[in-house]
Amino acid sequence: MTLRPKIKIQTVLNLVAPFMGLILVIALFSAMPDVQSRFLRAANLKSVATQSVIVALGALGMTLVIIGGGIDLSAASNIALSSVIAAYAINAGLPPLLGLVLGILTGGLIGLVNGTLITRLKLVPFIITMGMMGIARGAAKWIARNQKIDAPLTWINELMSKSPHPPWLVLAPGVWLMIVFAVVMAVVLRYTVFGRHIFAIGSNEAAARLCGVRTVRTKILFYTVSGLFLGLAGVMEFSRLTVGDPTVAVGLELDIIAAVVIGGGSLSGGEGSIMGSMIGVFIMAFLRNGCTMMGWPNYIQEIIIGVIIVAAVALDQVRHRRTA
Amino acid sequence: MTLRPKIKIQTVLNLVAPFMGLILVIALFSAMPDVQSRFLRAANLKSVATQSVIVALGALGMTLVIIGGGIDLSAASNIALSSVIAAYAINAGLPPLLGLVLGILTGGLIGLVNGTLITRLKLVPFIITMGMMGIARGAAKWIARNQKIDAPLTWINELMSKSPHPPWLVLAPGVWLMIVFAVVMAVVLRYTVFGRHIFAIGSNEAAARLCGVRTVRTKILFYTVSGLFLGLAGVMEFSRLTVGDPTVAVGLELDIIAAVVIGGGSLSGGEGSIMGSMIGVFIMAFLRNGCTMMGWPNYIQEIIIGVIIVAAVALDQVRHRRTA
Amino acid sequence: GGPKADAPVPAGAAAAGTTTNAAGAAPKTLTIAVIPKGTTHEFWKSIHAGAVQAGREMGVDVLWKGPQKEDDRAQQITVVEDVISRGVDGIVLAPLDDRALVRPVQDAGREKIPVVIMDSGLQGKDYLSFVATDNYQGGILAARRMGELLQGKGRIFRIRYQAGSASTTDRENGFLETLTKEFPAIKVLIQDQYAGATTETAYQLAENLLGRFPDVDGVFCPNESSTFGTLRALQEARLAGKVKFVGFDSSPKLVQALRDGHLHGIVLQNPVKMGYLGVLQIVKAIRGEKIPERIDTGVTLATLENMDTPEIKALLSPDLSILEK
Amino acid sequence: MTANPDAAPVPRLRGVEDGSALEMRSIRKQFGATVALDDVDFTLGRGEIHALLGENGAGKSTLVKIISGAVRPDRGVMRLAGRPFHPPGPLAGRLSGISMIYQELNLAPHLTVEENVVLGREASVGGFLKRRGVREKIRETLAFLGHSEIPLDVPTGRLSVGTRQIVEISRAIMDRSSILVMDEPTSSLAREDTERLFQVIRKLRAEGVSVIYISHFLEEVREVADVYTVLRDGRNVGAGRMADASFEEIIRLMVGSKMSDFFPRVPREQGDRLLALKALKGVRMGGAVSLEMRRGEIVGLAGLIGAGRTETLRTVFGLDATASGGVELEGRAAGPGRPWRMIARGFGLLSEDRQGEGLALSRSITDNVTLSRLGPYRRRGFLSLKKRAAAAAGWIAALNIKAGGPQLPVAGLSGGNQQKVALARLLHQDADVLLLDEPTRGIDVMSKAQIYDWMGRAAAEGKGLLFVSSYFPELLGVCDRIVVFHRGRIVADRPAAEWTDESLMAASMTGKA
Ligand SMILES: Nc1ncnc2c1ncn2[C@@H]1O[C@H](COP(=O)(O)OP(=O)(O)OP(=O)(O)O)[C@@H](O)[C@H]1O
Ligand SMILES: Nc1ncnc2c1ncn2[C@@H]1O[C@H](COP(=O)(O)OP(=O)(O)OP(=O)(O)O)[C@@H](O)[C@H]1O
Ligand SMILES: [Mg+2]
Ligand SMILES: [Mg+2]
Repeated sequence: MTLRPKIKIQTVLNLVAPFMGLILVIALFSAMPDVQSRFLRAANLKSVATQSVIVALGALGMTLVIIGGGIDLSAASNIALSSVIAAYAINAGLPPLLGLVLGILTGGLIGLVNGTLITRLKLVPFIITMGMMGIARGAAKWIARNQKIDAPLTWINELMSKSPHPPWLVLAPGVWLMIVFAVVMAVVLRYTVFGRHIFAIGSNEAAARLCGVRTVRTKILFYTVSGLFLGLAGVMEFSRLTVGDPTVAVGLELDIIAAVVIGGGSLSGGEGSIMGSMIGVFIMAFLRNGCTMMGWPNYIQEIIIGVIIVAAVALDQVRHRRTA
Repeated sequence: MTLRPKIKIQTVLNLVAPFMGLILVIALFSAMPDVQSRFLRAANLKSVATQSVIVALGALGMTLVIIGGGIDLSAASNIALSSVIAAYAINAGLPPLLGLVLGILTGGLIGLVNGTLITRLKLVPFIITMGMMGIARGAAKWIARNQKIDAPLTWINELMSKSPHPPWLVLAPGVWLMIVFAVVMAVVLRYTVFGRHIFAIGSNEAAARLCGVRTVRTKILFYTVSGLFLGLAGVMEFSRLTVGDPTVAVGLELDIIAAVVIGGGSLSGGEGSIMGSMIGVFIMAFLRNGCTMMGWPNYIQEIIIGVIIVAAVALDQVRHRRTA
Repeated sequence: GGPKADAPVPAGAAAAGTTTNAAGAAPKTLTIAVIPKGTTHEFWKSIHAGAVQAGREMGVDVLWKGPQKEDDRAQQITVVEDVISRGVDGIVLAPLDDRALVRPVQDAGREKIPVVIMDSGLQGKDYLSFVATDNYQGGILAARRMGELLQGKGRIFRIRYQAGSASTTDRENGFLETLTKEFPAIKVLIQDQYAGATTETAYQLAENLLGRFPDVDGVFCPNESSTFGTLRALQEARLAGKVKFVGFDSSPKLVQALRDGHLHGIVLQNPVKMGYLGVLQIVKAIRGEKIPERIDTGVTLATLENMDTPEIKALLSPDLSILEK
Repeated sequence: MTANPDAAPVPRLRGVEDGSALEMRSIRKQFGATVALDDVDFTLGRGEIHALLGENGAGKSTLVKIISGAVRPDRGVMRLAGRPFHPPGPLAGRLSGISMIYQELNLAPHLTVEENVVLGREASVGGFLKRRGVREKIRETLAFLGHSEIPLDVPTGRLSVGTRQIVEISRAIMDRSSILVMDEPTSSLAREDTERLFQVIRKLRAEGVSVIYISHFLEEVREVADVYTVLRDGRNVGAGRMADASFEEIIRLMVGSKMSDFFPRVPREQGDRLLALKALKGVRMGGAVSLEMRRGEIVGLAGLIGAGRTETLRTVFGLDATASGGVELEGRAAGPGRPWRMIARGFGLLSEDRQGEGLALSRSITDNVTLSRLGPYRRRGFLSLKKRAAAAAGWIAALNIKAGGPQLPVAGLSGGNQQKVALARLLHQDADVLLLDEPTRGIDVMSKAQIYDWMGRAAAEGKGLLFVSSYFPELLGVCDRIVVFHRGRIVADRPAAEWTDESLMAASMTGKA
């Protein structure tokens, strides 16, 4: 008798819970008299969506890596190097499409190297990718000769434009790419053997190996896929800035990791979801956007974001403990 | 017959192995014609020792945390906040000693909060300390009003002076502090119940708990001790800079973690040593020093350090696998 | 400082000592360390070019080495210490902090290594000469340009660079103080938001600010990265050209924006000259010549109208080809 | 209290006249929707050995975890030596004189044997460790258990499962507590070690220690226990004196029905030679092993702890590297290769270490059961989650796994039920050559019979089974042939009918057939 209504509330809670943090953040700023009227306007939402693309693409890959029990600290350097390579190629006169492909492949290559070293040298991903963080950043600066690379404007730079070319697109092509890839990766994680194997490896690698999962190959594969997404993120960064900047995105790896963890990814592996990570990305993006619109000083913003990260994960934990 | 000599070489290798990376780095630069004569001079060694103090103090605490299966991403922000607090106190006219104590206590307080949140909310240390990273950095900027704090010069600023006041000290007082605390912490880790329990918690927390180890208390304690060391590092940073700078040490947490891991600390807990971490600190310090003396561009330096991090850990891994 | 460090090394004495040494030993080329605040901004590339140029002309080696992390005070101290350890003949330093770098510079004095300061000031008198732009003056130029563009009224943003950066803070202050004094009818909507170190962070900041105040009339930015980030945000929001925009420092994209009318004024320093004069001064001092204590390298305003004059052109697109070899 | 006699006073029972050592009244514990214990009463007399019996998932481990303080009950009262007792955590339990061997291995792998044995009870002076005398005591205890060969300075992570269990037993008996709780302490011990353990337990009883003993080996229980309590579905369904009860009665109490044949025999014929190990030697193995197996044959591998059976299976399956020799499948060289390749060739392995490498504990039962064969649920590259869950539900029913549903994580299951999930995974994989390492570890009597039945049927289908067990009766009951390992080598190989419990024991210990 007394249990009935409780269970119903529980069900509703469970449905809403993953979005709770996001809803809270949006509600918070929508209630602020200063920005109320502008916060939820289409133009601002478009801005936030476009700003999220780079972190979101990174988070798609990072979700795989984290579910698989790994981590990638070289993510931000990878983005920088890929954007420099794309700019370099286009600046050297190659067709834009080739620049785009080269940028993505650069990212994939770094992922491949990460995965190969992690599996072959049997070193913890933290260290390998931390080393790679310096290597890729150094390489980016080297190739760009410590400068921004000024590539001529091409259609690539339209990918992140908030006023896209065929106006019926409404959102920037980059935003559409992000949505499409999020759906694709969500399906891959849930409905393919590759996806199930990533979960198994992250949960207990020894068990996965014993059950016939090709752990080495799967790990190399997911690091590579993650790298390709970072490469794409790099190209998007180039598209947005119109220059290849080797100093871009410093520290962004922590934002990407935070997004995945806020979205329920577990750093000990075996848990996480694309949906969750995307929510994490948008929580952070709306927070930044809202704080800036409010004109709050940056230090307040830093403090608030720190608090929200802890709170979001704590909330998620409480929910899990209840359902468990 | 054929085994004899092998075993002897093995024994020698095992004795030297922990120092291998360090020896390699020093040998490398001592062989460079450009800096050969100056690299191993007392003056340069003094420089390197002084430059290492801050990272070393941080690494002492981080070693405990990492052995205990945790991680502290807020380390660098903690250093910044502590240095700002010390500068603030001294600037406000408090006696320097009080400023020093306040700085250290600030660090300890952050550690205490980290430890309490991690054990009470049962959240992964990565997230709590990542949140704290933003919070402490924001607080530092807030307190310093987004500026550096120009405190009057006191004896505190002599702590990191390469020409120490009673000249018979030879090394800066900060260097002596570092040495003394390294010895103390090595003893604590090896010969006390507290140290033993840190290893047990990092190795298998559930087992430690079931065996009656007060896991919550021990964890809070080692996070606090680590925080105190970071506080001291912050005061040393203030001593070195002579100003309290809220933007100092950005990204230094990765250097500290890298030092511990290069020194054999395992991010999954249960492994690590003070000796190893100190070696890790000096490998990084000599690398930076050597690269700068050589006048190599920063990107080359970044790449080299990345490669060395991976190589040092790989070397250690190979050694472990052989002895295992 | 130590017992003897309080007495600054007299310029003549230091220089004379070094020269004697150099003369006494086999004829060895001098090595001058030039230490910028960072290595990746266009501004520092130009300083580098100027320094290399001077090095060529004077026949000295230039050791170019900045802190590994841009704008990190502690790392810059380390770099100064390390080049002292290496035993260079002179140091040209752009200090990241007017106070924190005092002690390393004193250390150099103790090792009889002369120091020239460039770009930003340093407390005390432990150096021979100070070669820099008057940053505050730069802010004044920008404010006057803004006032002129807006005809004395309107609503603007003052975007700041990074907390604790002295030269940009001077520019920001020069701008705001002049504006409030000379153009009281201009309302500054936002004056305390920091763009951060990279273009991307500046871009996001500007985008979010424009989201709230799409009808702003003018924007001021105090350095290249914040100017470029803001420019991208304005272009994206289709506000470039409509919003009056005054920035700082040059890069090819900013020159293009000036030409396109997206940017209405760039305050230019003369970094090539700064690097050149820095090295020139120190070599002169080592060779025993007397050098001035303060050299102002000047600020100039570039606009669409004057951008094709040879002087401005040289400042807008400095010749960096010397670095290629 | 060997380690530190002053730090933690243990309440001695001698003063309490005629009181029970421990009383539990109306204990209830619920995990989510699962009611693990429901209104359980339990009384432990002073100086008695009390067997706690029940099916997998009956609530035995939960009950003893409540005693030790590892789990807190939702409701109910406890009295220890007459005084109210509500331990807030395992430390309180240990300080009150309760020591416990948990069902799942409970060692810190990076710590040495010595460090693990004294963990949580380190002797100290002013915070500094006191080591003098401690090592001798540990050596004595190990020698007493017949394992003086275990080195004190080796990290326990490098020891085999059986050795680790000995270390845990040493830890528990070194405490000299007033109550000693053992949750399946012998699940990976050989007969010989079990005997020694019993001697120790009896000696402790003589000193007034009360022992709670959980085991699925009923003969063992009968041999050592004075009284018993049976749990079924979280309720106390009966208790009594061991001497007064028969097997049948106890089993009836446990499962609520009568038990049929314990070693069901499925008629089967032996076919062609299926598997041959050709002087196979792994990098960690003591010696080379040669062995043959036919289709339809169940070959038992007997031996003591560390005899090298586990390592042989792991080497065949490619989990450990091969030093020399090879494996032939139906006369053709088949490995060794990496596990995925061996699986493709029709091999399957069940690990003795279910938590370490048998199961992905944080994943669902479905994920675990289907992990090694996802093919059937894949259509055009995509998995049908519905079909997969249905298959898992089928296995839950077939092996009588007590679980809330196939979507729940394995971590929440009882030890025996986890073992069943691991077994279900192997059966679902449908391998030709099954390498079973202690497959019935922690599984209750009824389910064991069922698993033997499965094994028999697999053999009847023409598969071959290598069956490692430290429980000789099941080897004798199920196998066609039994080989005995001693120090890494096979020392005897005979049809099962020619072996007896005694001769197996003798061969295992002496290495002489
Ligand atoms: N992971 C390991 N690392 C190092 N040595 C091991 C490891 N596993 C087992 N050993 C050692 O190898 C020897 C053989 O152990 P193995 O596990 O094969 O024996 P077993 O017959 O299966 O007995 P049980 O598993 O019951 O202990 C033992 O001495 C054991 O200590
Ligand atoms: N941590 C937990 N979370 C959820 N359910 C649990 C947990 N621990 C135990 N259970 C449930 O409680 C019930 C009793 O489990 P318990 O481990 O006490 O059984 P057991 O009698 O020890 O069985 P076994 O003989 O298999 O070890 C089982 O249904 C189990 O699924
Ligand atoms: Mg159990
Ligand atoms: Mg075994």
